[in-house]
Amino acid sequence: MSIKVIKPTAAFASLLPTEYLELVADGPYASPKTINDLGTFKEIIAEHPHCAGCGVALGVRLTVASLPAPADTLIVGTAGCSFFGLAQAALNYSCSAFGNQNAVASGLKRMLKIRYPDTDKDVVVLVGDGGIADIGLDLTLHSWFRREKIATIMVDNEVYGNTGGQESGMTQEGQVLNMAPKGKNFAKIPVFELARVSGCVYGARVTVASPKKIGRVVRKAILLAREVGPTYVQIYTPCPTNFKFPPQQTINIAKKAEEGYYSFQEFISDDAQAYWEKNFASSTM
Amino acid sequence: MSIKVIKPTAAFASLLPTEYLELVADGPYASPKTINDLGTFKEIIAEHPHCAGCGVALGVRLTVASLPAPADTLIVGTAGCSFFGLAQAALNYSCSAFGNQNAVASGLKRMLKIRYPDTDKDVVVLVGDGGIADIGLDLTLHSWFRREKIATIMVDNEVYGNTGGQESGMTQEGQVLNMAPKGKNFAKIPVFELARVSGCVYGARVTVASPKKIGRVVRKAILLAREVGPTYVQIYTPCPTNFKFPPQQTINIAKKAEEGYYSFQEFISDDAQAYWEKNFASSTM
Amino acid sequence: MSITPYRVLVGPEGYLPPAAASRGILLPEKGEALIEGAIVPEEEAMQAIATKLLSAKNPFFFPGPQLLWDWKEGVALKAQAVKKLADLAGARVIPMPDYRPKYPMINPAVEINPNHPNLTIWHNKIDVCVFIGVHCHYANMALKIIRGGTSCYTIALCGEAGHEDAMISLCCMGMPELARLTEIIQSMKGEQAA
Amino acid sequence: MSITPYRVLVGPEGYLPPAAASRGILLPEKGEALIEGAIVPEEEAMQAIATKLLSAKNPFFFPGPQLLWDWKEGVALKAQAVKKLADLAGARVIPMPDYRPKYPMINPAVEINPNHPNLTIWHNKIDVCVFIGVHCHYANMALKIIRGGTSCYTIALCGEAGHEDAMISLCCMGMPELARLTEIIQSMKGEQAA
Repeated sequence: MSIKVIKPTAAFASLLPTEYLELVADGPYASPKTINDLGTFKEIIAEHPHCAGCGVALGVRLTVASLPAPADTLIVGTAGCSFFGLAQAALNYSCSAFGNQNAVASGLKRMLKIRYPDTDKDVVVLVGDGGIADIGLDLTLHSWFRREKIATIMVDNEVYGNTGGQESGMTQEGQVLNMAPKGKNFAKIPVFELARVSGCVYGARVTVASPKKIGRVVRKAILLAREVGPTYVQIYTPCPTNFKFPPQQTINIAKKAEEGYYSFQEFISDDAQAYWEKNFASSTM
Repeated sequence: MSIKVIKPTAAFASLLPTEYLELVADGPYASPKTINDLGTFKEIIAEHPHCAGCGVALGVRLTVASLPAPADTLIVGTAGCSFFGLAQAALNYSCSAFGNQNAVASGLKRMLKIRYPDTDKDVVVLVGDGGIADIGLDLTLHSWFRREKIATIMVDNEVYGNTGGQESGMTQEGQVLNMAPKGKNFAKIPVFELARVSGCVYGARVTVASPKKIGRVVRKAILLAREVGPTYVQIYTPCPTNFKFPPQQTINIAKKAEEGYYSFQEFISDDAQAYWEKNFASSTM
Repeated sequence: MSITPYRVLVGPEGYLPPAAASRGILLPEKGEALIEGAIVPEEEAMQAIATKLLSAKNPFFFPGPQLLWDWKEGVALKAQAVKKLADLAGARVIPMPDYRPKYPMINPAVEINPNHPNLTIWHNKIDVCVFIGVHCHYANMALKIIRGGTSCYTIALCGEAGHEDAMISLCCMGMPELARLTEIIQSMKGEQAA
Repeated sequence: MSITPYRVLVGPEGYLPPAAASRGILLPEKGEALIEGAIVPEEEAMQAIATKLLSAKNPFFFPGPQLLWDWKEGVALKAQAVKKLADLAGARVIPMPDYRPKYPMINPAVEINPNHPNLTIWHNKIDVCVFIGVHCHYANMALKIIRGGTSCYTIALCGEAGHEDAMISLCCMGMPELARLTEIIQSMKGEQAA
């Protein structure tokens, strides 16, 4: 996509749905917006079909509001709750077979590099915990081993949400769920540690209780992936439907997790740190 | 299998191939043998269809000579050079679809625990680098996350050997191979580090230049897997055919690697260490 | 061997109608067009389109992203010409701004997408529709769904090779062809008025 | 509907012969047996086995692990009885000690495995063979390979439900049945000698 595309033809402008007209007049495409501007501009994702209080929907909204170059970004997704929001977003979006997302993203990134040698095209994987930690773990890790220049973002609701509540590898040990009545019997998969060991040049672990941190780390992950190497962001996105808490408690649940087992963590390689200091150190972000 | 099985019926004993008669009279089943006794007894694997000087064949021989209880051991393998040797070995052996070995081993281990509640049945995955680090990485890591009580042993020849020499994830960066004429462009996958992060209670990295070390770590890995949790041994097994060195140089190549990038490494969890000290500290191994 | 040729007729043909191409319908060459699966001269198809539009109870144009967004030179002018054509034919317009599967919130009165075109057709009681400026594979998908589930007569004004899955399809539709179709409708309206 | 029943005849039937079960061949009940796919009384099948063995040029017994290894009470005695039977029938013995695919070193003169039974049969020019003490699914596999690629006549002396893929198969083969078969061969030899 290019900024040019985000201009209606005069003959049909008045017929476009309001959603599009607002995006054109007041969206994030033409002028740089950050998460700090949330509420002052038309968001790329305005409506979504998620459950009330959905942490994943919030994680997706915060992530797409943090993209450094939305018009030149391609999101790669896969099956799961994360898909619902992305299908509604006004972004280039490619849905892959369950678990294939990092392999598909690797190919798209390489192809875009050949097709648009002079433009930065950001390829961002944005999927759930099941897609990354369970079904797609091999392909995810291999994209990191190969040093593919893509950012991988996990919206971690610690459950297979839209299929009725099965445990995922990211579910906490002992957690009882609709489809895990005896409780999960092994610990949360340490994907954040795996990212560090497997070649990611930058990693961050955050929760939806800290939108500004999400804004900062998503932008950093994408900008570093552009030039240095693979990056990883893991966002805790609590699920009221399956964990059976009131929808208005999502942020509180996330805040409590952030004070405990889901504390803010970040790592950066020496290369990435040097590149960041040289190019973005003066940035307000 | 039980020791009982390793006794021919009188009526047919004279008709059995020599290979079997020698195993009965002088093999490792009835009395405990270790790698230190190699050369003094009939080995479980006597002939193999590998190339001259094959490091994998040597790695497989050393491993099966190190089994603490061969008659009660089930080896799980997969496609690749490692399969050739195991298909020739006088051991219970199950071949899984490429990459499925740790999932198959998990199921077999659980089933054997139910079927033989009072006997230790060791389930040992013994496969190549392609099976573990590439095709089966997801299933391997997940068996570790789930804390399955199996030992995973990689015979790492750093190449897909029997299909003509494609790079594997374990090939060193820059290595040129028959089917990788431009050289591999990313580093060896850190499976040993992944094992540490992913829940293995014991890990060891060795080469075929150190048979006694192999004997010690394989035995330790299997005994710890019996009671404590998943374990991992990675054995460097150089390939003369694809790396084009003379077959008689295999041990020298491994020795040189051991002095460099393939140094001996070991880790053990606190639990495993405590269990080991309590039960095997007085052992000569 | 003699077989009855497949005809691309108004639906509802059933949940999953076959792709017309798989039943032997061929695309037209330049100067030709398709009417219900048969290749005819372009002029004949234009006459048929004009007749269909002018006799429709509730005709609609569905302009796609290639006409809605001002993405390259010439698009703005073409959009103008199409808008004029629709107005002349007395057709209303519902845009297809992109191809997202926007469930469940799509408003069928203001928007159509290729994943559920039947909703827009049912809700607006559309009996004749015109696809223009929709990318090929999305147009094919939507045309099949419409033929499968609705009784709407589909017309494709295609700038490329044409669409076998529409009941009438032109190909190679540029400014001159748009002008000629407009002229035909204009004159047919004159005759009707006379 | 009338169909010609499938017959389990001596090969070579082709690279991949069908499993006889898939062609409608049923297993015998106790007291019955199979000859070339047809259910017959056990006694009739024993007579046929004796005839086949005594008229063979080069008959072989292939005892499997259940007879070669002394793994439970009674096996040693049964092994003795089978050895006696083979000797009486003038058949030689090649053991199948386990089921490993021992490529490429297997010596077909001293060993047979179910993955390449044809090699042992070709090299030793075996025209009649007897399977006994071989676990079911390995016996089935080997019997199909033999029927597919060789002209060897296969006989299964099965302790369980029998083998549709052998040309003659007994079932429920215990010590009394072994004794009866030995008796039949003994008396048939006496007649031949007389």
